[in-house]
Amino acid sequence: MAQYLFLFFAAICAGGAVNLLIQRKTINSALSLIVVMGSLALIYLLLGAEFVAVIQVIIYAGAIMVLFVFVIMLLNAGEEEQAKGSRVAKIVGIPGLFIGGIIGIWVLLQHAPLQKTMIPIGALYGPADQVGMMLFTKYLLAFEVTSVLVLIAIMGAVVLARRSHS
Amino acid sequence: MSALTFLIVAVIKIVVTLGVLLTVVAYTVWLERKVVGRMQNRWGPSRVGPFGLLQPLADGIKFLLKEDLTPPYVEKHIYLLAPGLALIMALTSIALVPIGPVIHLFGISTPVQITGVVDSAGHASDINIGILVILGLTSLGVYGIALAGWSSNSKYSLLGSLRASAQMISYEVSLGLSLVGVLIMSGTMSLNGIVHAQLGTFFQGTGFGFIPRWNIFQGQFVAFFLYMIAAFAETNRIPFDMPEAETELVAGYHTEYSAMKFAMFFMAEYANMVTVACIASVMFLGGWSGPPLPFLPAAVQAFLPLVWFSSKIFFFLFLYIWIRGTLPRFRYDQLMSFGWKFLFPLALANVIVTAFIVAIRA
Amino acid sequence: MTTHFQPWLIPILPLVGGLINGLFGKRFSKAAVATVALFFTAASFVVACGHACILLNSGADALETSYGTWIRAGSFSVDFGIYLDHLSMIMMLVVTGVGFLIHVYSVAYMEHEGGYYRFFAYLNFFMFFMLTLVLANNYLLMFVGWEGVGLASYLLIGFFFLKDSAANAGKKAFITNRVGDFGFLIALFLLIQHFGSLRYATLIDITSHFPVETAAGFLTAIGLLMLVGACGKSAQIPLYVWLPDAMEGPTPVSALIHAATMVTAGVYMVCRSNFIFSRAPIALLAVAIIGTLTSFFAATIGITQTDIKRVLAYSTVSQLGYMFMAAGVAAYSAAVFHLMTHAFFKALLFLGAGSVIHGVGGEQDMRKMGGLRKYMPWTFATMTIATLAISGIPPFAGFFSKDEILWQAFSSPHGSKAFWFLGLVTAFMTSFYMFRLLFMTFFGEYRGAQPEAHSAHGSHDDHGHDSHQGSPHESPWLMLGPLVLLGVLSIVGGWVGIGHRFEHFLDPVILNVSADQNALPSAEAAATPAGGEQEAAGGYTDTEHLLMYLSVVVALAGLGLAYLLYIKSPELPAKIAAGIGGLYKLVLNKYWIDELYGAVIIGPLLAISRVVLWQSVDQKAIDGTVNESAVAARDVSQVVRMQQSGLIRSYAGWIAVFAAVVVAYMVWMGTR
Amino acid sequence: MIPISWYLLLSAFLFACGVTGFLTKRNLITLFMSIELMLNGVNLSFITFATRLGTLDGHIFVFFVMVVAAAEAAVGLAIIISVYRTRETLNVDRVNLLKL
Repeated sequence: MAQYLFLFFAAICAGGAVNLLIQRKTINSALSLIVVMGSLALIYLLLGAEFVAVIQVIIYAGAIMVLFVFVIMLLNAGEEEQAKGSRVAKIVGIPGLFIGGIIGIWVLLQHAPLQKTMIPIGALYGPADQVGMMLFTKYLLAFEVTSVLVLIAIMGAVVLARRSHS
Repeated sequence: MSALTFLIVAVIKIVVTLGVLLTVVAYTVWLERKVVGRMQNRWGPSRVGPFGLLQPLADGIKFLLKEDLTPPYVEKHIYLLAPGLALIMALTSIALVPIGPVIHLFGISTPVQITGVVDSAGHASDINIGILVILGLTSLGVYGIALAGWSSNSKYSLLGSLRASAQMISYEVSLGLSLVGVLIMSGTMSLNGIVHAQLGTFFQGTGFGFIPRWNIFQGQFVAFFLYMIAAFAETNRIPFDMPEAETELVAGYHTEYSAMKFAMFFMAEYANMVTVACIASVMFLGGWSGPPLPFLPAAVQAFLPLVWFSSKIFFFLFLYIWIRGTLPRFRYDQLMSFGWKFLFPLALANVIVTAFIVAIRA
Repeated sequence: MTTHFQPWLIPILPLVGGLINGLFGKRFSKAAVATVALFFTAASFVVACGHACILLNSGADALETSYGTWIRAGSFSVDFGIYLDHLSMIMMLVVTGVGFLIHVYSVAYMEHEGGYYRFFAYLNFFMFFMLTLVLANNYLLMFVGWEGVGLASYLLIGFFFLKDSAANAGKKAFITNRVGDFGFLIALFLLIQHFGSLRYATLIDITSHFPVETAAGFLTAIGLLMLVGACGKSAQIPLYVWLPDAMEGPTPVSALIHAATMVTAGVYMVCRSNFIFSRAPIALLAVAIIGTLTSFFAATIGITQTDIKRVLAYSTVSQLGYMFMAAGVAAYSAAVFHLMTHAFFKALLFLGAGSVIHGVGGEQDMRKMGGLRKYMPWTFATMTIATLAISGIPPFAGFFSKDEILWQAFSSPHGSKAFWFLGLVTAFMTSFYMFRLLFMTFFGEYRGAQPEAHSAHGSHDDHGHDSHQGSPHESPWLMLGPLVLLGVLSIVGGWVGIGHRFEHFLDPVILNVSADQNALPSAEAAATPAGGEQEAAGGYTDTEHLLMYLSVVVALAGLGLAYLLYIKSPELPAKIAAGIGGLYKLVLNKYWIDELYGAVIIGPLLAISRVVLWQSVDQKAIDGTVNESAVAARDVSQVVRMQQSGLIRSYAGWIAVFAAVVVAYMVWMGTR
Repeated sequence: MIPISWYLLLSAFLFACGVTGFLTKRNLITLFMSIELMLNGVNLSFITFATRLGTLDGHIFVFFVMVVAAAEAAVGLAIIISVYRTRETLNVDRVNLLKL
């Protein structure tokens, strides 16, 4: 059961990722990315990380991607004009990608412990309260720093996006 | 219970709830037209059936039968996708709302809540991050509108959806923050748990024993008003209906839509209203709980929760309509500055204060 | 310590005034600026008097308080501390008192100058630093004040900084002082090295266990180095050259800083360090010699000068020489006594001169004055008093202190007839050139420029008296007031010294060393028994009487000679000058000392800096390195920058490739 | 029961897709989305290992990654907007003034 669920969502996920690459229209890429994120959230649920799953939906799908879509709409970024890809990319990139992928798969599949360790379904590893507890005790400093970072980001965004009235 | 019965029960619950929800949606439209009509010294719908009670039906038929035209130069797929997205997101949220306590029918006991189950001890339990899930769904609801506006390739729609997405993103923040207070007080994110946290009454034994321990009475009234305002903005209702400001942008994001697709947006909007009403009543007014009425017979007692719940929903819907009949529309910049400079700080303050109080109590 | 004992107020008050004026003075009216400056100075004076009383009533030798640690390094630590004993008390009273009077004077004197607030801010800062110097309880804090007054004097000398001569004079003073300060600093380092502390009290009791150094030891070294510092600050040979030029500053500044207070810092320092000097006879001798020579030497120059302020400057140098002589013969209290009286009458002289300059509209050349007696009677009267005082004619202040010094030089165990004789000659010359000044300025008839030809106007001491051109005039009362007060002081100021009373006044400071046997007895300690047996005779021995009369006679002789040359037959001086042409030229040009220094020290220094430091080291070595490295960097980047295509994706490609390489490596390492 | 390597494969795949997208696409926004894709791939492996090790640190990391991604998106998109204003294009190959 769980395998099938996983494979199902993983397929959606991978499909979305690939679609992101092949789509020419930015908006479609964005939508497929949303799909990827949604299915990832479900995979997180399979992994028992419910909190992260929901956060994934709220922040990634709900906020970041909305921002993307918003900008796409704002700039009306339609077709991406197709230029001939640089030769280097074709010569080095594609084979490199293949080799890398093969190596990766090979390693992951050959690595016995990875194969053996199974992850049960249903057990909740990431209840919100525990995550919050850690966030505010062990990782408090990082948390605060991040909040400062966000503040700076907000200000930076405002400054950058504001039309410069001389 | 066996997986099969579980499945059956779930399906039944889904069907019933959805049916009820859609009916409520339909009749909310009727109610709105009626009430606003009265407020404006008109009769409102009165031709079709007694008091125009059949009006929604007629509307539905009309929508179905009208020509469903797709303008040229639209982004076809997205244009088709958008309304469905909007409606689905709107309807899904209801699945998490605890409508009533555990009921026992034909030897099967289950809470009146689609995502609710009964644990071994016979208590109702549900997703323990339900409220977050709802927030996630509402945040996804933006796409419907945004894509609709963009895909229909018309300046009015685009403007409408731009406004809509900006507005919804902005007010989502305050919305979420206004709920944090409640979450802190009840210490759980499961809607069911929140409702249970609000059972019982204050001043046991005194003359005021009837006052229920609703969060709104526990100092969350600020949060309550914040939530209501933000929710109005989320649902693009007056006075926040920029996205479909008919006086400026013909009909905003759904200008290019017609027939059933338009109906879907329409339903989505009202479904959202209902969802908001549900969440408001669950978070602040104790959901299906209410002041005890011991003098009633047991048979009636069994139905009290549903009565309470539905009456609260009705109250909120009426509030929606009432305000629509009362308030003018914001200007866009006013809307933004209000959201960011007033609601947001206030929500933050509320969170902080609540946290302090709870911390001190503990 | 009672709560009334708040000595820190004394220096801080002027600082506050200075800060207020310095920061906001630009917006104030002149009246406001003056008020602020005067108020804080007066306040400081009052507080000082109060603390003097506290000290005298307490009967303690010294009151010391610390306001927290300033520097701590290992065992060595320095406090913000105040050390109030009779010595610092006198200094503090002189500084605040005379300072206050001069402030009052300046209010009128500087009225027509630009940068009014600047002037008073500087003056107040000077007061602050001077008081820090005087009241410090350790050498380092004293050094702070020491440098501070140096700075203040630099700023005030160069007050008319638009005038090259003023700016240069300021620089000269500053740099010359650096030489002295260098010596002083090394002395401080030696102190730290040998005693591990700079606190007076500590040093006093540590040194009390040291025997007197008959041969040169480190105490001697310290003493000599301190002497170098003192020479710089107090304009002694060979570092006196800056003082005459310092007259470029406004006259009140010359009065306050370059006559009454700052230049006496050196004397103060020597007296303060008596516990060292009294164990280093060689250093002491050096002090005496330098002092005597300076006083004699400066006096000779003073005779020939015609610029009124320069005459006074040289007489200052000479009087300082006196004080050093006194200190050098271990007659510290005599030195301080003379310091005090000198502060009175020299300040008076400068202020008088200022008043004169003010009166004749900026003229400083005495040959262009004369006959001012009728125009400015008050100035004349006060100047006369001062002149009598400085010439050492009884019963004026100078007589007592000077006579004291001469007597000590004659009788003290460290003294010698030579000192006494040179001192006497100096006294003669002093009275001569002082009366010369007096006669040239106030007697005869006015030789100044006429109204229409006011050429020299404002050339020296930038003085805008455009209000009243023409005939000389008396100065306003705001200026005369201080003159009169100082006049009174320079009459009575010396009477405290009748019958060796003053010597013993400083005993607490001096005796605490001479008390222990292994130190040299200070002059007073030696003199006391001598005076003791003769108390009946007014505390003076016969020899002393003899010397006393002698000095008076000498002074009168100087007066007479001046009268002869400048009243009776004014043509004589030119004749004499012609007669002894070479010598006269030599003296007139101040022995060409400045030129000598210029040739021997400054010239080579400049040459070295230009050729070696600037042209070879700086331009070739340093700039060369920088430029070359820059060039190298450019050449390298010429090649490397080809990589920078501006295409993000190519960069990303490189990153990806190398990341892939790293991953592949790690995988490889991991799988084998 | 799902072998952990499946998750890791998926995450690797997502990451690879992100890289490829970044290298091949020309539209600034798409590049940006590719980066997000990479981040998601990383997140997945974080969560996987967190679950496998039974600790929550992985979740925390994901949390931070998300926050940073949000900040990055805000600033990045603002930059994109201003780039578009000045250069009238979103093609990265046209935005190549910063060279030589």
